[in-house]
Amino acid sequence: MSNLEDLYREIILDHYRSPRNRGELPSPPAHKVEGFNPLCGDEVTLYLDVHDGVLSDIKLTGHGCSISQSSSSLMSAAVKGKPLNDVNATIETFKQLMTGHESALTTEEEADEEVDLRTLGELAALQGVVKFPVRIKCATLAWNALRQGLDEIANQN
Amino acid sequence: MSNLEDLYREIILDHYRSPRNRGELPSPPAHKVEGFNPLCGDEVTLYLDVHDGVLSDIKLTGHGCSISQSSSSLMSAAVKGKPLNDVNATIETFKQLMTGHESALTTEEEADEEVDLRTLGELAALQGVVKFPVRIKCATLAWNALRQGLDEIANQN
Amino acid sequence: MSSFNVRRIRADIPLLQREINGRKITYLDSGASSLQPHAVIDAMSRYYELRHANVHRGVYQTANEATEAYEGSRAAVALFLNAPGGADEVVFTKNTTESLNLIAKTWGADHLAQGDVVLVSEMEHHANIVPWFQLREATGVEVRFIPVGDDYRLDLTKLDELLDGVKLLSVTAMSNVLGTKNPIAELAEAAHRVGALIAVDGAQSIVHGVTDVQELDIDFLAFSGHKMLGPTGIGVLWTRESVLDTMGPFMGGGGMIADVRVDGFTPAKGVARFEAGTPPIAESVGLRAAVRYLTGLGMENVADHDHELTVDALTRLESSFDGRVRVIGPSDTKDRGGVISLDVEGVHPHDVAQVLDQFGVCVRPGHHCAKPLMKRFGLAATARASFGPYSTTRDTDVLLEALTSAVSMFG
Amino acid sequence: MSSFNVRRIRADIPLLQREINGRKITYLDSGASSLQPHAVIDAMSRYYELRHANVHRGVYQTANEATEAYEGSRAAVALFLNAPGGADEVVFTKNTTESLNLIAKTWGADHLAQGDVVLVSEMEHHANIVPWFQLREATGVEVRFIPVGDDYRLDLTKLDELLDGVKLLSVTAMSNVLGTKNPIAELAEAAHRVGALIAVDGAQSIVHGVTDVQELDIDFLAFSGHKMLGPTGIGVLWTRESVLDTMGPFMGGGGMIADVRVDGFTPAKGVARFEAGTPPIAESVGLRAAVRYLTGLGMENVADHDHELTVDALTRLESSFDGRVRVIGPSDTKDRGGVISLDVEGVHPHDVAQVLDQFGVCVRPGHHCAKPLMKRFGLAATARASFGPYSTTRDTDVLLEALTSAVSMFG
Ligand SMILES: Cc1ncc(COP(=O)(O)O)c(C=O)c1O
Ligand SMILES: Cc1ncc(COP(=O)(O)O)c(C=O)c1O
Repeated sequence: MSNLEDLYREIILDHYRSPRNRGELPSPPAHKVEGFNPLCGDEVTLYLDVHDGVLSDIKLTGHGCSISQSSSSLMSAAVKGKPLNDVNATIETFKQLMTGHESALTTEEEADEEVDLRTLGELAALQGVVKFPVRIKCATLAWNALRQGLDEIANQN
Repeated sequence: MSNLEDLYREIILDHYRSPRNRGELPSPPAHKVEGFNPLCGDEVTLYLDVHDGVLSDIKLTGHGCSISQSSSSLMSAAVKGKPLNDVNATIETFKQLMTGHESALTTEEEADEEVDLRTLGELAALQGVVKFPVRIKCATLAWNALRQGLDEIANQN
Repeated sequence: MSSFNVRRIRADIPLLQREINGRKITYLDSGASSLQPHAVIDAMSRYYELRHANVHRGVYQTANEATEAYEGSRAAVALFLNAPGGADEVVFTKNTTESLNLIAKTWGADHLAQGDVVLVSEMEHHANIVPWFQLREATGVEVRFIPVGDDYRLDLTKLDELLDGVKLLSVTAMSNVLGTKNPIAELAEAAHRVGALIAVDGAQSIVHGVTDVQELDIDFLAFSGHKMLGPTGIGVLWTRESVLDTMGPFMGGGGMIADVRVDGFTPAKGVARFEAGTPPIAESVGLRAAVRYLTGLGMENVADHDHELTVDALTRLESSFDGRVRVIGPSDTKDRGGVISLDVEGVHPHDVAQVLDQFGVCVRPGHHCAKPLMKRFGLAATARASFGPYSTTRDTDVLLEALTSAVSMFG
Repeated sequence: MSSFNVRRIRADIPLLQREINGRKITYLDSGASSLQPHAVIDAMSRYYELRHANVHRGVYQTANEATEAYEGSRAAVALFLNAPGGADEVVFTKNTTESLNLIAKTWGADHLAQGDVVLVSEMEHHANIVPWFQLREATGVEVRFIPVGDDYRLDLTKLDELLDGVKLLSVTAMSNVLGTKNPIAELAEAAHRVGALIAVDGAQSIVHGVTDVQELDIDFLAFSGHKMLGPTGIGVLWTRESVLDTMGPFMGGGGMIADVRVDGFTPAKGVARFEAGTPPIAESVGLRAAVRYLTGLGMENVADHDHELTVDALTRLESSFDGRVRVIGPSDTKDRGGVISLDVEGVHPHDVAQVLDQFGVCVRPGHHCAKPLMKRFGLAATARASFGPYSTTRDTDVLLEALTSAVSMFG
């Protein structure tokens, strides 16, 4: 049962049961962006406040499995109040953590790139997801929405 | 090579090389009917003269393999000048000869019904075709056209 | 149940011998796709090894054998369905979905126009909804839904009203989410009374009981090989011959034509008209082997077995978990098949399925391609366990054990 | 030709061990369908035995494995074609015919209107003619034909005129009747010059040489598994991603939607949009094994081998039979593949094939689903011999021996 415990680490169950930064922000001024996984119906809505190059506030609503919900909660905790550069770096690092497997689908031979887990903090708890390929989409749902939201904000300016 | 000689009996090759009743009849009054095998492109056109319940004349044109061409030639020789009752009986007997195999496709268990070959005369030479299922369509092409033509004539009256 | 012996069936299915996470597999996802017995797998291998060739246009021996194999499969399917017109009514497609699309895109496009109504139900699989929506976009037909009641069955109280203007009733014989079996013969009669035709989605029902198209008096039946112990890559559309003759061609290409000239083409007659290109030949051989296998078991026996498993599982699910595990489907087991959708309080279906996997239990989480139905019951997803002819109460034992673990893990 | 060893290839193909009418089979019908090596057959059996499940929506282990197998096949095909966008450009269909219909019925229906021209050639298979005729009926597009010259090659002298108004050029890379290989890269350039897209029917070419969609600079490519040592029941449509994104959905059903409500649906993004229902999963595994097998042989080696066989056969056919056996196809062996259509004086192709069968020789008589081409040359049918990677000059020996018998029998 070790794989399963690796997936459902205590920290993940904790974020699932008590999600952080849950709620809405008035929009506008906050930027609202939605993520949706058609295969399983998981949904997440993000509200992003960006001021002076800083993601000053983030709130989210949505429903879905423990992985998608805890990942969005963990994400919000990791990026809230951070400069956009750091946020972008975190998104990239997280995606790299998750794509070890996805790219294996494309070219079997390609070696997994190593991700420096120390930079991830609590997010590293999601590492176990990589062993469950179908759940990667759950874990990345909120992150893709965040990426999209930040891009939309950048394009507005 | 016995199967092949069974298929290409001398009488068949003879009718292929020297087809009987080849040509056209003025239509009207003759009834014209076409047969076509889309799978192999074989074609036959029949011209039928029916008077007082007798198939008084038949002519045919067309092109195709030795089986379809000899079968139409043999058919014309067998039915020309015959009362329609006899013609119908010959069509039925011939079809029975040919369907031994076709019906096996539908219900594997069904036993072949025996056909009295003596009533067929020269037509019995086509018996070897049954062992070559794909060629049955060649052999029956002209016969189906004849059946259709006689039905059309009957419906006109 | 003389010929029905689950132990023997299980021994026939190689995948059931597999271990997952250290436990023998507990396969409860037959609603998504069934497992295949050796007889089916080996029939296809033997076909490739001994007699593969393209069909219909060859005269050499293996081409004949391949053609006979393919057409023989058609005849076997016709017999299995008791098709009145025999093999001439059986069209091979890729899957149920293509079969239903074929109805919409040929018969539907030819016979329906703005103002005509296609009546489906709220419990349909997307395969029996989206093609009609596409037809609506193309022609302006109305797509109307028979509601599903709180008892998880079709609400037919207003059927007469619902049938007003209907030209086609297209409905599933058994829900892939609820397990509900619909009264097809009764619906066929009602449809015919107003001059409508009836199409039946038999994807689930085909392997859960006897399907006799004459007894049901239906006009179309769609199903897939892979849900009835057969292979992927093949489906069936059965159509009453008198209806089939009124349908225009579907895909264009080889095999479906009588003639092609530079200025146009003439479609072929009969089922060939709907089978453009090289058909699923090996798959038809596998499907025939599956039909033979199921016929050997006896579809009445298969249905009885399914019923016993369902009654047992529903009873045990109800008496366990203190109400934390809710069954989304009829509790009345009459006209109800072995598809059991679960809603576990506080545990998302994906997580249920994930925990169950650790016990080697295969169930499917999701909307099961029935989003309108999900919405009707305010659910985003369920975790669905579904039985096949090879399932046993032992499978239910493991399911319950694993569910207990899931409930406590997220408790 | 280090890795190319015909003896070894032949040993891999179970059907080549078969006897027909007392003689080892001489399979010369690869143009209709190829034979499968053990590696392909066994890959599918192993799939069913070990990891079959429905794809995409499961979380349990075998569902993951099946999904990875299916998506892995997509990636393998993309690599085989050197697809610039990788697996996201590979749609699995039922066969070449469905792939070409998909282009016509989605891209064609969305982008073409009355007055637009689809340019095909006179040597096309019906699969690349009828879908365009169907589109013509639906939208009024013009279907124009590139003529074929007396040298059995496309007559491109008036290409500029022919391209006037053309929005899509859809052409075969290799004729299944003549063996002619068309200058696809040149045609692609010409099409793009006038702002048209180019679709390529690769049904024959895919197994006769290297196919690099980037080097050819084409927009669509269609082919079938069963003609490239793979299984029946699967085909491929490769489409440039930027084009694919502009194409509406095809069949409606599960898997191809993002959302379904009672009032409408939203199609999914990417290749999923074109794959409604349960896809050919086992078949994709077989196709991947075929791709791996062919890659192991090296497609350049396969092409060289085919060329040698063709040169040898054409030379020997010409010097035998005193002109009674005519080859319908280019005598110039540059850009010419191993498909050899024969017209035997005084002997109908059906009879030729029948006599050859007695020698265990498998050739195909008929119009080969290319009636406009047949008409162009005033023929109703030919007897066609076609090579595969496993063919040898010994096959040609037996072909000539059997032809001699046919000629004398009807002489
Ligand atoms: C050139 C060409 N195009 C298309 C096809 C159709 O392929 P399929 O029957 O696999 O759809 C064939 C095969 O006969 C072919 O040779
Ligand atoms: C009721 C029902 N209809 C249609 C389908 C679609 O079947 P397929 O995916 O084989 O086309 C399914 C299978 O998921 C089903 O359960």
